[in-house]
Amino acid sequence: MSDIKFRLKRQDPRDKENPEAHWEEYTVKYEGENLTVLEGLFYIQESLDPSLSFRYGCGQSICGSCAMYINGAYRLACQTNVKHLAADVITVAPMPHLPLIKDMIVDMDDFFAKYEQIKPWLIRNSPDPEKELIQSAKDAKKIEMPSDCILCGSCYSSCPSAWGEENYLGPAALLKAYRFEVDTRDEAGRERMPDWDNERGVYRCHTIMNCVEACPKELNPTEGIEWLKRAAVRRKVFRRAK
Amino acid sequence: MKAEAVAAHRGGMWAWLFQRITAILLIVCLAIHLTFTHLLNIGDLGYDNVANRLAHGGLTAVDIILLAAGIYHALNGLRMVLLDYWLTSRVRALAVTIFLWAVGIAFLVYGIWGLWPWIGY
Amino acid sequence: MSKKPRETANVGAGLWKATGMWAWLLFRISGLILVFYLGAHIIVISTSQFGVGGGTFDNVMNFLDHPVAIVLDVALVVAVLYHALNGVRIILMDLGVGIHRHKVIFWSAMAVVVVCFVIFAYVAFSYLANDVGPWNGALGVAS
Amino acid sequence: MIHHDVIVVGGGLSGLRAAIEAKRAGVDVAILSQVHPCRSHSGAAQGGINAALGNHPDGADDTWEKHAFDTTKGGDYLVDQDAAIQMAKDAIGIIYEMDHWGCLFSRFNDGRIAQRPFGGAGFPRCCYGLDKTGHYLLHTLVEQAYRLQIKMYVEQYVAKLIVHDGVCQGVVTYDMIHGGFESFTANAVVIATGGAGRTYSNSTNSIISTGSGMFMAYHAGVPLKDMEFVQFHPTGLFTTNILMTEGARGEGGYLVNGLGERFMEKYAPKFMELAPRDITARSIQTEINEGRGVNGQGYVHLDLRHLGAEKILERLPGIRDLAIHFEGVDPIEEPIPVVPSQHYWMGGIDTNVDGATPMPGLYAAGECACVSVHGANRLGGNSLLETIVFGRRAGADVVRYLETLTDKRPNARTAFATAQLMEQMIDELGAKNGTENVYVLRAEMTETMKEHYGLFRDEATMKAGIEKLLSIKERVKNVGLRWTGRVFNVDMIRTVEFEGMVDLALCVAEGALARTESRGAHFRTDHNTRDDVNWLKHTLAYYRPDTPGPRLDAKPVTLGPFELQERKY
Repeated sequence: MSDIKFRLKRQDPRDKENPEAHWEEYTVKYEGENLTVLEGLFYIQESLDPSLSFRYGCGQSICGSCAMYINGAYRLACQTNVKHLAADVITVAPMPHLPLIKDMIVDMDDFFAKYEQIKPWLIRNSPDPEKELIQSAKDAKKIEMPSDCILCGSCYSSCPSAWGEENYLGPAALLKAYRFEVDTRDEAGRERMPDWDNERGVYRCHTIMNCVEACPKELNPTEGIEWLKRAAVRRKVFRRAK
Repeated sequence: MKAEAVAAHRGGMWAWLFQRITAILLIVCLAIHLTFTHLLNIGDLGYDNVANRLAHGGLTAVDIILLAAGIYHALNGLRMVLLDYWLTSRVRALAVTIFLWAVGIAFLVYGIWGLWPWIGY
Repeated sequence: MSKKPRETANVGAGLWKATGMWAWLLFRISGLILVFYLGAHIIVISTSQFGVGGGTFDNVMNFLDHPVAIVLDVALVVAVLYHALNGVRIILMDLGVGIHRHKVIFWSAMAVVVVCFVIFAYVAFSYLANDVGPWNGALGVAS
Repeated sequence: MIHHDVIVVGGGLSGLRAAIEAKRAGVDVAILSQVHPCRSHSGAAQGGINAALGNHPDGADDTWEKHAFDTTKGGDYLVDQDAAIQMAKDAIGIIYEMDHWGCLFSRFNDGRIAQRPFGGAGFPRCCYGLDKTGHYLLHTLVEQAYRLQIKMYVEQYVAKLIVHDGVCQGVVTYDMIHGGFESFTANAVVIATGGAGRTYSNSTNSIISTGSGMFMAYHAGVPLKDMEFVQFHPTGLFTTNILMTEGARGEGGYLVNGLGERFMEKYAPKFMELAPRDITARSIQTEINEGRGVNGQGYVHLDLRHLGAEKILERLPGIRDLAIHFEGVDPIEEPIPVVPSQHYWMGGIDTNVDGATPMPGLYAAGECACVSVHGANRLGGNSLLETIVFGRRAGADVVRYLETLTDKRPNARTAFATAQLMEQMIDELGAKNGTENVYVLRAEMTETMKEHYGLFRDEATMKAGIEKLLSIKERVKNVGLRWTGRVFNVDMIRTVEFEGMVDLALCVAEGALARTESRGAHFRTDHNTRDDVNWLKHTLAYYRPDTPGPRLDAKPVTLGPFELQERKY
């Protein structure tokens, strides 16, 4: 194996001399079989350009820090092996459609504000039992998919509904709402509902499915959002509890 | 994002649900409408011809449902597009919604008026 | 929370290779076309109120028999069929059907679009060629 | 300058739990973290969390006493038994509480929380959520933190403690988003920054697990306890050292050497693959060293194929994904190549059972602290438990501490001066024309730790290791800052934290050299038995600003109801 070219989108809006976005190329040492994009970025930061900024966390695709736009797709840099990209040049850009802070760092404040907006916690009204709450294995299975979300923001960045409308809650927050509404232990009833049963909530989703394409954990936010829409009908039209 | 802006927008389920209901009505009624107007009678569209066809009360009903459902579906669809791009404030969204309802009702009345010569033929 | 300037340099990036993205975009465009068509259609129909014995209406209808209008009609049929069948796909997803197989359903819906379109185009173009429809008067409706 | 009553440094499980406990008592508490709390390394934990619920049919008569005993025995009796008992007692309530907060747990058919067997435990008592238990627990606590509206300052790299008259009064942080240093004053500080796994090159830990909290406290004069005990997980992926959970063996996975033998029957005939981690890891390393690795290479196989696709997909989907993404191996079809990898830091900041350190106002909880419940070797499933149990206890004790304080106004001048000091240090680093590359030194250090302080240690290699570490420590002085921009300066963080990492490495090295016995994870080929007469005691390491290595001291182990016996599995 020989060296490999990385093409990085660089921008420091607060740099007075060069605030504009520009592309820079680096040659990264690529000797062994395996090189992840994150390792490549570390190589650049350590050996070629110390001014490169990017987020990193676990390096094992569970923390959700390093979601980037790599070779035309949303990917976790740590999880992406360059050999699987089958490309001569690795193009890395920050996640598009989000406010930029520097280089690969995007502003996630809105993302988390929206996450907070849907009351992402279990709401219970009845007193807790002494032991665990009984939940069937089948019901526990229902919350597995939405619980696996790592809040990397790929879906939020990829959603055309969120591009045009800054107040749309976005797939990740709505998936979180689904995670709790579908949980048999949750007793929110109508308490959480106004936050997602809302023109800025589930009804802004047009089942474009970009979030499903983008999700590096291969989750399906749309499935959750559609469930919520049906839940709204069940509750408001048929007066059901869940 | 402004939390208040999100909180200010309540509801939306009925609009969404009616969009689906009208969609289904449209598919059924449109299939009937197109079959009778364009497949079975192509080339013969004329005042008397239409009048003959609409003498079957069922087809008149289909056309009126089509008109009402079509207007709702179209204008609500338009509203969806607008909401995606610039109706961020609740006041603006409400104003546009009311305006579109007015336009829709006007078109419905106008459309029925347009069909009237045949209904009373 | 203050409104932050959105990055502009990257707009346009996204998942333009994704099926669902194109499906939605075409859905939206066809929808907007149909909104304007609906308005135009209502206005055309309302000409029944003008002229003696529907004269204006017949004139308009004759004018719309022009080949260009018929080609436009066929294009309109494409928009209607696409919008309708993609709409069916969306309603299926709303019902929880095929969320994990939305692409298969999309292409199946597109197959139905093609079949329906072929029927319509055949009728329309044979009318253009022969000035007569294949099933003219088939149901005994007076001509 | 920003003031909060309590500042929690680190947003992992223990930090969040401490903050939640304090907030519930009505205290003004803030979390400072280098990453958003949901990105903490706690989320990478896979296997599960121990509690003697007795839900498993084979473990119906399990009790917290047995849990405490297993913990003590697993820790080779270097465990403070009062702490182990406390943890085992609290465990049961902790699990129910997490369940009531909505954490996802896998379930038995009757709807109760499922439990699986885990290494070194006499009963199946490990509660789990698939193989992503840490992720589910972490997100549950993040959610609770949002519910209680705990103030979170994210992407704040905490660089230094503010100490006034021997009392901890806050921290100075590097604000990565806005650039620049900020001082946060507080009446109490809880350090919960996790382990220092990244001082080893073969670590399963997050890249952010650099032990920053540990060396921050160490530099402020707080002793570090039992630093020589570093756990190696038996099964990390061969190329990337990413963790393959012990749950894989708990579900019935085999360890197979190059000859196709289940070699664990030689080393732990009764427990087989589910022997404690130190024993399993050494067994694997012995196989590899004696040339019985797969294909003569330095790894053995973790074979899950006989479990069947259905069980793997249902119980272990996460490690399957990891194996596919990072090793290119699908466990359903192929065995996974694994090697022992640095995993956990038994030692840490010296605290009592309530998380209090010897310094007033300073608390520590989680992996960065050493209570010590893990002694010389931690049992799988006890780390998640420790973080939550002692996070909660620290949070509660902080509240009690605040009530005893008469003067609740931290000294603003000291806070300001400490921030100034950091600014100055960065300016000096930036002005310096560095002749050494910090990343070259880092690679040398992590490699030294792996080679010289790994599974098998002996005097000669350890002495050579100390020589290397001392020379690295000397060369750190010639390191400069290559980029002086202030916004999200990754280079600055990685440069500044390096010297502290070397100090931690030296604590490990000196402690290991001094301890002339083999106990738990610390195994010496030249002293291969346990020496309870001379070494049944904790090591304390104190920072000496003028000398490179630490000053070592000892502290007695708290014994209790469990008699010392030989460890056999």
